[in-house]
Amino acid sequence: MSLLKKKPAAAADDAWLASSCALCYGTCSILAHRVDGTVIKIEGNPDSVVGKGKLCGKGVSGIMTHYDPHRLTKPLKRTNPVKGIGVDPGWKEISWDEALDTVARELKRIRDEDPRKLTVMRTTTVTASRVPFQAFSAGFGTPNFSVAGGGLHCGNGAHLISGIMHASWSVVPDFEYCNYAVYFGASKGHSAGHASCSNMGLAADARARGMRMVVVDPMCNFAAAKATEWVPLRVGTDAALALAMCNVMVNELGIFDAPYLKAKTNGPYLIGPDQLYLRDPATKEPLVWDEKKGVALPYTAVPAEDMALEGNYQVDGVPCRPSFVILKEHLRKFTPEQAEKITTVPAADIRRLGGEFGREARVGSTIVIDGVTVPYRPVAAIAFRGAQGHMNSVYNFLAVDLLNQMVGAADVAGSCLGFNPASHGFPETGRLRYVPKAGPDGLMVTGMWMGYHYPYPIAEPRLPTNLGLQDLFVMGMTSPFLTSSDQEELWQTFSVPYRPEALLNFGCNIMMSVGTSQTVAESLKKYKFIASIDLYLTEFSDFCDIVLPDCDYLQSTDSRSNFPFIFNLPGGMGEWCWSIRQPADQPQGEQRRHSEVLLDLAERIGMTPDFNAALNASINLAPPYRLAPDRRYSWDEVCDAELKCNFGAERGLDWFKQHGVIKWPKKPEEVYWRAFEDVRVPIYWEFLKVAGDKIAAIAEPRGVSIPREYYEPLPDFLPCPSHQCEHKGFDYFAFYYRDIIHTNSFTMENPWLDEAARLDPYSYTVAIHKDTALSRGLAHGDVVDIETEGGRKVTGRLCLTEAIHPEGLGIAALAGHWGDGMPIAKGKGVFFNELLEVDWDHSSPVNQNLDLCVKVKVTKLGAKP
Amino acid sequence: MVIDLKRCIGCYGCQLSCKAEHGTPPGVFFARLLKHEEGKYPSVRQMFLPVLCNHCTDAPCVDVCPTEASHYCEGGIVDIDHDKCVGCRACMMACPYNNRYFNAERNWYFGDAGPTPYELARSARHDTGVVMKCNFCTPRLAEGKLPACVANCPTTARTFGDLDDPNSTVSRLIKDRGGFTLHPEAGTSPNVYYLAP
Amino acid sequence: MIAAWAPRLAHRLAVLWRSRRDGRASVPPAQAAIVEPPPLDEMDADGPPLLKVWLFGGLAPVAACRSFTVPLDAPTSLRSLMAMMVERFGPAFRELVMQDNGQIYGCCRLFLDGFPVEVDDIIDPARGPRNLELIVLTSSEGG
Amino acid sequence: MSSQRYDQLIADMRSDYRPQREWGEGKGILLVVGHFLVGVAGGTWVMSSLYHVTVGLAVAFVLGALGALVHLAFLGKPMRAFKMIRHFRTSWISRGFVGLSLFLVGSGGCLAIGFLGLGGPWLVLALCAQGLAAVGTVIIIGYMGFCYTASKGIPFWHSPLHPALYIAYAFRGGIAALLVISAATGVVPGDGLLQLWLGITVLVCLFFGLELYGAVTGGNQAARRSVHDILAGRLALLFYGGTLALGLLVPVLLIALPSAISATTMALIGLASAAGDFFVKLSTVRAGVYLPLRRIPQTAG
Repeated sequence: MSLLKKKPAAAADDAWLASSCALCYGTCSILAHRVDGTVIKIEGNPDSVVGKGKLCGKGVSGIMTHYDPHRLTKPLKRTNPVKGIGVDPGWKEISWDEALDTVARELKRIRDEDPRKLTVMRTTTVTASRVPFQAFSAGFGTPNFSVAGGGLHCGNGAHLISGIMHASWSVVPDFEYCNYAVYFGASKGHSAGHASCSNMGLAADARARGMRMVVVDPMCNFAAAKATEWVPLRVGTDAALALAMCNVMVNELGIFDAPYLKAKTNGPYLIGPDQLYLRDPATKEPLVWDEKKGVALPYTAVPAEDMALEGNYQVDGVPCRPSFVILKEHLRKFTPEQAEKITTVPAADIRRLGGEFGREARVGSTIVIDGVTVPYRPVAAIAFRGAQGHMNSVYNFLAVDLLNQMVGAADVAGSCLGFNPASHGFPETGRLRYVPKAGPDGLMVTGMWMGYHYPYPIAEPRLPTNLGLQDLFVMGMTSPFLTSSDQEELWQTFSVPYRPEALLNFGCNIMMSVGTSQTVAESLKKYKFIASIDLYLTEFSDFCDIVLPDCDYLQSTDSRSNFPFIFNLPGGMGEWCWSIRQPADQPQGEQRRHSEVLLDLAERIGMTPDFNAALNASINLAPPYRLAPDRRYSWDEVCDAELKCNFGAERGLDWFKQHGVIKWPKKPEEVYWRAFEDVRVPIYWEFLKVAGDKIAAIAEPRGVSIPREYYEPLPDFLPCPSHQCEHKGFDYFAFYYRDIIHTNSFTMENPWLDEAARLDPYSYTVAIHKDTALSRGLAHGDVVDIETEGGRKVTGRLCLTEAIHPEGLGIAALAGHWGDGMPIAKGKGVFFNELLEVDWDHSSPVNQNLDLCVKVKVTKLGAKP
Repeated sequence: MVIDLKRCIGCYGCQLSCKAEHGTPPGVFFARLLKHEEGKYPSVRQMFLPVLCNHCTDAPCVDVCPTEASHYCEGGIVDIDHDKCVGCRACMMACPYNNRYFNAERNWYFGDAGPTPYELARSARHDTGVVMKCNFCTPRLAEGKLPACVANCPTTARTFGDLDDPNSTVSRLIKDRGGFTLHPEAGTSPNVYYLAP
Repeated sequence: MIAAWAPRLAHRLAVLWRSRRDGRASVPPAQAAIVEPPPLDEMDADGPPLLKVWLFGGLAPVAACRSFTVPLDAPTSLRSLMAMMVERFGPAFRELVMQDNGQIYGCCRLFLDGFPVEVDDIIDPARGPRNLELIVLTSSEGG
Repeated sequence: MSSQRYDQLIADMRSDYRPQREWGEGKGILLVVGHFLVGVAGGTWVMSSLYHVTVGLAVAFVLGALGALVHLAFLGKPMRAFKMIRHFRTSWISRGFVGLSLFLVGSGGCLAIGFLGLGGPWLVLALCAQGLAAVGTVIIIGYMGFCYTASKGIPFWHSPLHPALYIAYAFRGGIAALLVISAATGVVPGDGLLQLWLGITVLVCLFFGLELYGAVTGGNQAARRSVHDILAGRLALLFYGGTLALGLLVPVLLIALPSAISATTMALIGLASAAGDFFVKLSTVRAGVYLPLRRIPQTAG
């Protein structure tokens, strides 16, 4: 490729603009190079901590999504009233005024009748949409907010427990100091996810430094591919393995961190025969046994080292034991031999892994970092989407975190860290300060969260008025009941006083991201009016009445790309970093930014004061930057207000457009906050039992039985529906995983990524174990039918591999588009979610996470295509 | 160039940052990632192998080229002068690493939807009817930058430097970690070394 | 065991892992209970200072009014203020802000003259007339 | 590139053994035709000189010119063909280009002089034209094989037998041409032609068999895959139908006929043998499989 003969004359327009990516919710910092009005390159921003000047494959390919000719450019109106899968909506191009008036009229009618009849949905991929859409639904007055598949499939377990135990959205090893990391169904640093690009660098440095990585996963790709040891297990049995390892560590080897358990957990709290705390009659504070004084006192009145962790006691005639003792007894049940039967992981390996984790923890050691001595536990057990994507979502994840809690490897040097759970704020203004604090019963309340109801303290279950029933099932976040097949039956059972009528969507394609398309289609037909703001016409658009063309991330502005820090700012030592998004290109056709559309809609509905108040509250604007109730702001003005409020009057939007990012150093007391904050975390979930009783009190009289084994205070292994399927011929556990080259169902339309995925052996194929496939007469490249007991069926091309558990069937990403709106993506890959039932029986009774593994039958369709 | 297979996690960053830098047409990859497995279950390992032109010291592609279009530039970089190349594609057959691509006719990533502004801007310098290959991002080197694939690698698996200088980082890495090359038996003395995973 | 997690100081707040700290103040003191915002000027100064309560989002339609005023004769806690509102605006209002056990929902946010306040904080009338904003934010999130 | 060709490229790049499609498929077939014509032209010139068939010389020149044109049509940038002289030192294609030019100039000049019947000083010129033609012929017959041998990327071609094979093809092509010419002109140049043809055919079979055997036992996966493609893969039809049946069986049967060899049978033998040569060249070119970039474990699917 020869050199350009003549260097182009100094191009009039040749600018590098510091902004943020939006190909996945990692939102890494980018530099967009624009020459003569055309964006010709996207690179990482070396000044920024998020990505450190690098991008993954998706980040650099954003150009081809930006310039995709199939992007929507004009508002569209449906002319064909009949709605159905593949039914042509008969789109007619209309003006923005007509479109917004139609939407505003519909929403205003509903707001006057009952604002709760509006459901608002946003895609998790665009982090910039969180504040505007949450504020819009708060201002409108509806509690029915959902992130659809993005939340339902990969969040309810991980975020709930990361929030309660680590005060953060998810957990990651402290790559700088960790020596032994165990991954349960997670990829941190090897595929997609939070702060993925930064983690890639950190993880690689750690591996190069010699950190040993044990990856527990049914398939050996991404993290498992780079692991020092891959531990294949039967899908969905992570809890059994983790609990067995805990058992080996605590009971067989006697390794646990007593001082940590006494000071930082509810281990010493005394538990009565009714599995609840013994409480001080006056202050209602849980009692602990003071070994020095030989008497039971409230936990607040006993120095931690005097608290009893073992033994049986009597308090006013009531027999009781510290919760840690009950946990130890409970763990005895999980012998490695028993776990081997459930997980197929050999007992010897389980015993070895438990021992290694315990010994490597170096209980009791400390280390000096930046002149500050902090406890040093160079081990980390982390989990994410894979482990918690099951009925047993809560216990799978909690069991993994117990490994950390037993040896005190939680938010200390080298251990399992939350993503920046504590921040002492921006030095000059003191803003952005948040620290976990002690809540009821001394248990930790997270300092920062993504939604505005914190995971702990648990809300009081009540007869639900939310469509997602989250106010009854109080541990749930994103709910399946917005699109479940049995939603009407459940609403009637709990006499929910209204039905949804309007749906406002941003970017979600729930026809593909939730479950079987038939069920979702039925639920969508019930809506009277659906409006969607999106980049493309998706399979979901077939059910919309109005579709509005959105600007993409290279045409938009946003003031908080990587805040809250618990979401996608890299964890561990280093620097705090605040970056923004600024436009590098003009909108094409009549595309408008979703935030401006919402501001416009709010004005037309007449809820501008409410919207502004919600924005003030969501962004926590302080005077003098608070938005006045009656003024109609532009989104740039809101961004400017937030930036000035946080960083001082001279650092508004224009300053950030110039400088890109602002950074300030992290302190050890922030990163390793566990040693500096007086908070305890529950290794014994007493409140779960309390919540279970209350929920049952409401649900059971109405005929909905609550399986109480899910509401026990201690984690257990509870089989998924797929584990109980004995149907002959159904001998594979199908699961799906995140692909490094794709985000949800969105990036298949990017031709570069699609091309790379077509070259990848696994991306669009169905991974199946070589020997088991050959023994069934299945060959590499065969096109097969994959069928569930319920008759749901998808087809796909086989990839015979050694890198998967013999019973496993691995499908990548969220592919298998059938709509015409995304022609490059159409027909690529396998639509896994078609196999998933969406109903009460297939979602966790605790946090409503959908069960993502399903037993399937594989039958050959024809020879190689 | 040295590529550390222990660090590489197969994120396709090299393949795509290279494509973004040069606007190569569909099916043309100056840098590429190969994935394959080794071993039997359960002790199986996935190998990620990023490949690109090795800029061999005695390159067969330069020898077979009838018009001296394929030539050595200063620093040992092998490049093609598109004004000389007649498109006979002998070089494609001669390269044991098949890192050369023939640009038969102009085509775009969105097919008949036509070229995107990006493709128009970037592909102005690509001739049709000639062979294309990686030139270690010579324009970037001229600006003192690292090649696009090296600069963007999230796990810093790729290091670029002067192999002739014994104490450059690349030379030391090769010495310390036992760098190896692909198909050494082809006798082309390639200049891209790999470090064992 | 070098670093015992047990505290040295008797005081509950100091239940920290015993670790050598080199004079660096670990945690700035918690926010003072009583909030000290600047006084507002445009309210009339005669009679007891008035507290103007603004209701936003879903609260306004349920309470059938955007704002109302409350005389501030004695330091009143926000919790009692909320109880008064719930009892005044009825069950629909109660359903939005209060749990069955009387606790206020975490996502119900209060702002006194623009500064966030907790339910347990107390408003000091001496600071003159003030504005209180009330809004219920979105509770669920994911992804 | 049509989406169908693009899909094929993607499928190729994903397979362990990536076939080369540039030479031999689509416009690439022109290259094989070009090589075939130039080879036959060289062979015909040699045979015609030996058997003094002036018509053959003319036919050789025409075939050579046609071959050159077809070569140019194959190139991506035909207008720059003259630049192919530059790298004579190491590039076989460059040498081939020079040889073909010499051949065309030499044979063209010699034929022109002969045709115009010029005497005197022109005879000296004719002589040196003949010399040029001779040099050109030697080069164009010999260089072709080496082009393939120089391709380190395709192990199947990278064998020393290829040049010998192409030389044999050239002669076989030459004889075939003579057979056709003699059938057409009714002048039987000499009875030894068929025997010579048989001898060379045996030689070709021997070399080809050796090459296949070498490729299989050479331990190189790609070479073995190429042979597999020819004998039992995507090129089997081409090879068995075109090369063996048409190029070998038909002529041998015709020769074995009890009745005397008539002109038409001779022409048929010639044509069949030429077709056989073309198909064997096409199948070996299309069978080219790139050297895989990684050690493929033996148990590859």
